[in-house]
Amino acid sequence: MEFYWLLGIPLAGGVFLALWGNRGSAPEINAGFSFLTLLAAAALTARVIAQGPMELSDGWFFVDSFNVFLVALTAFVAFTTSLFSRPYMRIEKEHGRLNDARLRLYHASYQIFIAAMLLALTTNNMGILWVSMEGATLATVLLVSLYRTPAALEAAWKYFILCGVGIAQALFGTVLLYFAAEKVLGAGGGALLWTHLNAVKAQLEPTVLQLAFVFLLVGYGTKVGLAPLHSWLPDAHAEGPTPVSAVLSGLLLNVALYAVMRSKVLVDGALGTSMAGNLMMGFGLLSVVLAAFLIKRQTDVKRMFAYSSIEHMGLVTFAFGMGGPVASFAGLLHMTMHSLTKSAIFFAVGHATQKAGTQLMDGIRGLIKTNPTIGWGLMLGTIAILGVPPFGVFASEFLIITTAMHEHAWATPFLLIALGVAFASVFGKVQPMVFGETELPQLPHQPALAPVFLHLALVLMLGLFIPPYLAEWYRQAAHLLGG
Amino acid sequence: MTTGILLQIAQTLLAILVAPLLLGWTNQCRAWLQGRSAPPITQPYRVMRKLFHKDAVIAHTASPLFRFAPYMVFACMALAAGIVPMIANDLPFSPAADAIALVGVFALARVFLALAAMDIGTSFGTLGARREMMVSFLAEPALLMVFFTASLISQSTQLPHIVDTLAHRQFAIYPSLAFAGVAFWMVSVAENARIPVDNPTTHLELTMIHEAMILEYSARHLALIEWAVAIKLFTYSALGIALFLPWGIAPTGNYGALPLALLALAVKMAGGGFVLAFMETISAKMRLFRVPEFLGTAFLLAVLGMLIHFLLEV
Amino acid sequence: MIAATAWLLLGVAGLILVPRLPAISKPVFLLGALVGVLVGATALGFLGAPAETAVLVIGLPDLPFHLRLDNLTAIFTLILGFASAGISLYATGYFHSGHDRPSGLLCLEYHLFLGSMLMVLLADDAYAFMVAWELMALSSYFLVTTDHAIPEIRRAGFLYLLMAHVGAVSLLLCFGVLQGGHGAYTFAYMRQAQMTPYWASIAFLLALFGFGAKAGLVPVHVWLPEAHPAAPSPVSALMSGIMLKTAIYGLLRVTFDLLHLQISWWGSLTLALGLITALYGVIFAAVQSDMKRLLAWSSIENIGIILAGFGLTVIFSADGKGMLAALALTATLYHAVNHAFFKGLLFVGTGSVLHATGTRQMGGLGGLIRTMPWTAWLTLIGALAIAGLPPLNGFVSEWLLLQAFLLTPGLHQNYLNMVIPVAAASVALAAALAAYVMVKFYGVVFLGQPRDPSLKDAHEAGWLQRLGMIWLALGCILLGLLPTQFIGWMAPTVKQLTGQSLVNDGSWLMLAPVNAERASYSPLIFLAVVLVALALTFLFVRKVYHGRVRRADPWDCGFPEQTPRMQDSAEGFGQPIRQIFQAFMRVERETPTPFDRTPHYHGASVDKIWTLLYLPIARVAGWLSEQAGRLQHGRIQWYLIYSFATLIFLLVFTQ
Amino acid sequence: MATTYPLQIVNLLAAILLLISFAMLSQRRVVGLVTLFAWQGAALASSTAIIAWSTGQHHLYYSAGLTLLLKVIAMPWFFYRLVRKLDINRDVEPMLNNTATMLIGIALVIFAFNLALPISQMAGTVTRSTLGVAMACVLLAFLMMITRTKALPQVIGFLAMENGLFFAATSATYGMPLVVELGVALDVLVGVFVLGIFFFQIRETFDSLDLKHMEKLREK
Repeated sequence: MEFYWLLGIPLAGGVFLALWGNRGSAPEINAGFSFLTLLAAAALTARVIAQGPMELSDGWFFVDSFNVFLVALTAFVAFTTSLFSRPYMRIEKEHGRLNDARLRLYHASYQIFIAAMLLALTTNNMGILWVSMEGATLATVLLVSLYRTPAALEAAWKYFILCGVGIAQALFGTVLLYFAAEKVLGAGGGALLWTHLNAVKAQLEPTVLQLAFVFLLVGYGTKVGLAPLHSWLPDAHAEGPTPVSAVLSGLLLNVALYAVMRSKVLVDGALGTSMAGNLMMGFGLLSVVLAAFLIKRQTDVKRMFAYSSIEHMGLVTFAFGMGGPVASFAGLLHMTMHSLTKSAIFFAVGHATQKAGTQLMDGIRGLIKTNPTIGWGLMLGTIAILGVPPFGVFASEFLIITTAMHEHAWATPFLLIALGVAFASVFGKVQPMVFGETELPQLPHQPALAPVFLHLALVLMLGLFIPPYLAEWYRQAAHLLGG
Repeated sequence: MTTGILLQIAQTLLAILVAPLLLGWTNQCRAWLQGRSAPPITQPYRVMRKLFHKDAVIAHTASPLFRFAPYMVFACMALAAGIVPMIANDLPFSPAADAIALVGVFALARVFLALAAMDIGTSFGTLGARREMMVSFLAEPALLMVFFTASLISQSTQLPHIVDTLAHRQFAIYPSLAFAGVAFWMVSVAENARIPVDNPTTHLELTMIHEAMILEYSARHLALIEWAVAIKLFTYSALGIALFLPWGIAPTGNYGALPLALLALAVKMAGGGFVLAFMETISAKMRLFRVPEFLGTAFLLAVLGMLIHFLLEV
Repeated sequence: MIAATAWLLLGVAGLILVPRLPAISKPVFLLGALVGVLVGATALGFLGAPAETAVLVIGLPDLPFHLRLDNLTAIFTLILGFASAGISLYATGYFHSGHDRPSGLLCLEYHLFLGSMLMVLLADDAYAFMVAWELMALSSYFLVTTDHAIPEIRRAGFLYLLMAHVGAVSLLLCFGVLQGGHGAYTFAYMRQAQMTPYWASIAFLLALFGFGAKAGLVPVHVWLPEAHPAAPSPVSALMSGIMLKTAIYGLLRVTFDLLHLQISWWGSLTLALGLITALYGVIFAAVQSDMKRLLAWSSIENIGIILAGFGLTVIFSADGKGMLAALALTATLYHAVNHAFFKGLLFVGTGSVLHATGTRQMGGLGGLIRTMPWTAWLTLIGALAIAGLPPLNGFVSEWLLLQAFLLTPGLHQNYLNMVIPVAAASVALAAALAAYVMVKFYGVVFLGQPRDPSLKDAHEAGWLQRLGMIWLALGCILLGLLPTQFIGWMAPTVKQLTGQSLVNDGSWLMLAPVNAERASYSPLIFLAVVLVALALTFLFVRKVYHGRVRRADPWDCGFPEQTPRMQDSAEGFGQPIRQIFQAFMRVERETPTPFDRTPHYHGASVDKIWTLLYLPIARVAGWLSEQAGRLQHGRIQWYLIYSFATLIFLLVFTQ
Repeated sequence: MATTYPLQIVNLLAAILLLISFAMLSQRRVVGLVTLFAWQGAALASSTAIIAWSTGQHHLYYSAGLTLLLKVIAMPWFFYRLVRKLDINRDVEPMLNNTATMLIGIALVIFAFNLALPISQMAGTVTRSTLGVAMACVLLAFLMMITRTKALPQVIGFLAMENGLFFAATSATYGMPLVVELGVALDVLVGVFVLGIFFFQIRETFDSLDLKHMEKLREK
């Protein structure tokens, strides 16, 4: 039952807000729906903890340890983001950048976007997975272009076309998958159900699956933001409203990677080689290195953190590519940490840019003087995302790098260089924003920083202590993903 | 043991008391060589007595450090004189401070003198301190390297053991010691503020090193410093003798050899003083920034001596 | 562990309470000092006992934090406890106001820093170690940037954290090698792992780089002279005196404990790097005009000497000469302990000066011995100790190290025999230069006449600060006078690492490593003789003659308009060194013209490594980033081509 | 191998699809492009219907109907309106000249056929050889998107790609499960709707649908 609530609430929220969303309390309604979604997700999670993996609705939906933690994460970040967006969007409105109609669009799309992501995570059908991924893209395109500035439109257009083309490749991959599955499972809906496919993966035709995986990887990889398919990502993150950047970076990328991983499990089973892993390692490494060097050039704070997302997704992809229990575990952990940390950073950045009235980092100075909480939030968030302990990002980087050193020593110099360059670039740019003298004004509304510190506290906790049941999830999921 | 301590005290006192004599002798030799009429050999004693009787004049700005330093320098030199074997090898003090510690003692005295020089806050004092430290930072390691060469030969850093090995064991020719000897000569010239590094009789601000440091001292403080300088020269001479011409120093327990040792020391010292005067007469003082080159050469020679030891003598 | 928690709790308590009750700040720091003494005492009591282990609940799922207290940990904990006690005592009186950071936060960071250092020493698995290690860097980074309104301090902090992080990644890779592919990250497992010399060497090099970056090994030292001066003085003292030692600890831990073999060339490499570091550091210390910068460079020198000793230990150890390795290791550890005390003392001393005068530039100081006698005399002890003068502690460790060098002829490799004399000469040179540096430091800051009239009003440090300095000075003196006792305490540690402990052939009075015939040194007798001679001379002069004194103006050379500004400045004092070692540095100078009404002089000696190594790296990174930027040039068609090309490439590639 | 008439017709339609793809690649006018797109849709719908008829897969009729409705009637009509309303029926300047584009196109077709060859041989459906054609259509549409510098032709390229995919689905596997088909169709519909909004927004902001105005977001 929880499960239907989980999908139904955001969907209903979307419809409700689309119809009645231009009233003043829309932000609160939005947060309320997000909270209900979070409750449903928590209930579902509790049930999965209690009862183990389950199939629902005759196998149309499927919840196991891998996706349930992503569901929980998605619902959680969606909720905190809605809290953050409440004052943020108010201030935007007061600055005259948005009007009621657009806010209605924003709130409705936000809920639908969440619904699409939750559907993508829980569906058992590879085709529906595709459909909901595309749906999530469509829901966010209009969010990216919300400000209707030339830059926002350009970003949204690029986002739409590049992701559309990318995801079309994924559809082709799905067709090929179905093509292979059909011969084993027979035609009809069952042939695209992941659980069925997973059961017979060893019998699937390797040549077809190899081809399918290339298309799926290029397709979903575009959404993950893997270099060189990442070109849409910095634009979309930088030009959209900050809450949207937060959920794009913190959630959508994860969901896309989730799709890749579901495909990889099947392909690995069919091929019995490490082809898929090698491809992912290559993409991951390229993303990490390229993003690190691109970060160095940034002047726009959101764009910089967008590149940082590419870097981290690259790292996760690299970890999943390596495979093995430790690396997969680390990859999952890193996904979680990145979501929490990056969205916290975007929250802090959002208020910082509102204060300064610009996204250019040269214009943001000395946050710690006039608004210590924003300043410390940004500083700690940055430190966390750069992989400094005791924050959790370090825990996963620790596992990834030490494993890489042993299994793929050739890759470590690249990682070393990339992490060094990224650290120097990001930290060198954030430090003057946080420290130093300033003349920035105060914000008209009290900023919502509870989400920032909530996220950071979680990240800090997970860096020092991972609760046993959570660790058990991770372990099961890691086992699922690659032994 | 008791005789050892007595001998130790006697030797130390001897060095302290006789030291100005060597200074007087060197000055006399120099005067002769330069065709001047010489002051009496006891002139340093007379100068010191006069100074002790005078009232000390101290700058308003002087701190206690300034008044403490001369005593400290004197005490250090007395200790140094007690470590180096001069007439006998039987020195109960010497295990307390070996060759490395000896270098440390010299350094301690120098640092105090340099700090005292800076205490008044005139440009001369700091100028002297700076130049003194510049000279010493090259001279000190060179001296250490000289000791190292000798230590490597004798397997010990204790001076009595070194002397014992060099003088009382089977005679051997050590080429490494030749290099060390030259280096030692250069170092001692620098450390004792003699020509060509420094001129003990000048007060020309462009060139003076040691004298610039003690410019503000007067009366008993100056006397103590002058005395310490004399002891330092004496100790260095004794060191040179102990390392390179050790024959004649009485071995442990052999008190009968003492008179002979005393005589040998007197002769060697007199010779050394003459050579010093001679060298000072034939050479001119160097420009200040030639000094690092001069001492750099000494340092290199000392290191070379060690290398040669490894190459030829092991 | 309890102590670490105590420190942490103090910090948190400070964070919460201090903003409300400013009066509470003092007791918190005082308690911190007390905890320090307790930690030190515990470690002291532990020495020689078998290792104790503990496992905490926190950590990674399969890897909770493992802790272990063995002799190596204990000796460094000893340094941490006792040295930090003095510094905390000092800090009690130092931190009240005048910083950009709220004092509650400062209190938290300070104690977090102490706690994380203790955790570094106690950690017994790679994850706990790395967490503590980076926490240490992080908390000290925040302490460094306390006065963040000043751009140089921000720059220093950035450079510091960057280098710390790069070093940490290198350490991470090192542990990656050590873990042996089984995901076994506890040190207990690593100790048993067998490794080929090739991989062991890689691990060692990574460790050397990682720990070297923290210790300030040339050429990865550039952060140190920036960060140490930027921090508040007690923090500089902690960083320089103790934090750098954790890097030495790590290197010892990895090389002698976790790796089961040592290779001779590791030692030669470290020795060479250490000596280069020592000389480089001391030369630059000599030309500095900022007193804390000078001390920071001097820390680089001392770390160089410690690493040289470490290198020698490895050489002896790899050669199977356990006894000599023990000697070299004792010297290394002794110097590490010494440095904690005298550098801590000097840094807090400059802290008092800074507090009283508001400037770090030596050109604006002078004559403070008259207004701040306590600080001046106590700092003198530190200065003499660091200059390696007997009978203080600096001399003991240098003496031991030189003895170790003198014992090298027994080595099997002949080339090492050739190199060692040169190495010994470098150590001697560094020591002599250190004396130069300290005369400059002390003379310019405390002696002479005040270069600025306002210095006449400089106030003496408070009694708590004085107490802190006395504690540290006492450490210097005791370490100098009772070496046999301290070496006895180090013996279990030395035995743990090298298999042998140093035999003292002399009595408690006489330090005689290896055998008494070879070498011996007794600081107590030394001191006694000097004191007796001093007393006798004094009595002699007073009794036989008199003690009359007249005061007068200093001699003005016939030029009556002398001003204090005509004394040697710091630049002037360093000028000979600059002239002699010009090849190593780039000298930037602005000299006034003869007609300048308000003449102004500015001179700086810039580290050439910065322009030779770091700027090119930055340029290469910039160039690469420019190339990467070209990919992202805005046309959607090109982006589509990337996707297309990727697709085609993969399709071809996987066929 | 005996080929039945329906199969021959499907093969013919596949060839027509490919031909239209080439034609679109070289077509310079927007209205022409829309027309070609409509024809492609028509070919697709009829091939789907024939496959449905010959194999008795009833759900394919729905697919065919949807295709007819969406891609032959609704979208072309919408595009025509758009072209008229926004007055953008001008020559489309491609990035690359026609000859070069064609050459690359031919190379792509050969590549796609080669790629599909091993897979086609193991297909269980009667229309297996059309997989290569479908893949070629996808790649050609991709190429078309790359070479066009105006927004509308790019979108048409995107939809042509969708057509290729759809053709792959029907010909190689007799269509995806119905839910998926419906979902895809919904997505396409919403996508086109969003695009329509977009066109107006872009037009409003930039006064043109030329993509060269949209090259501002870049690394300096």
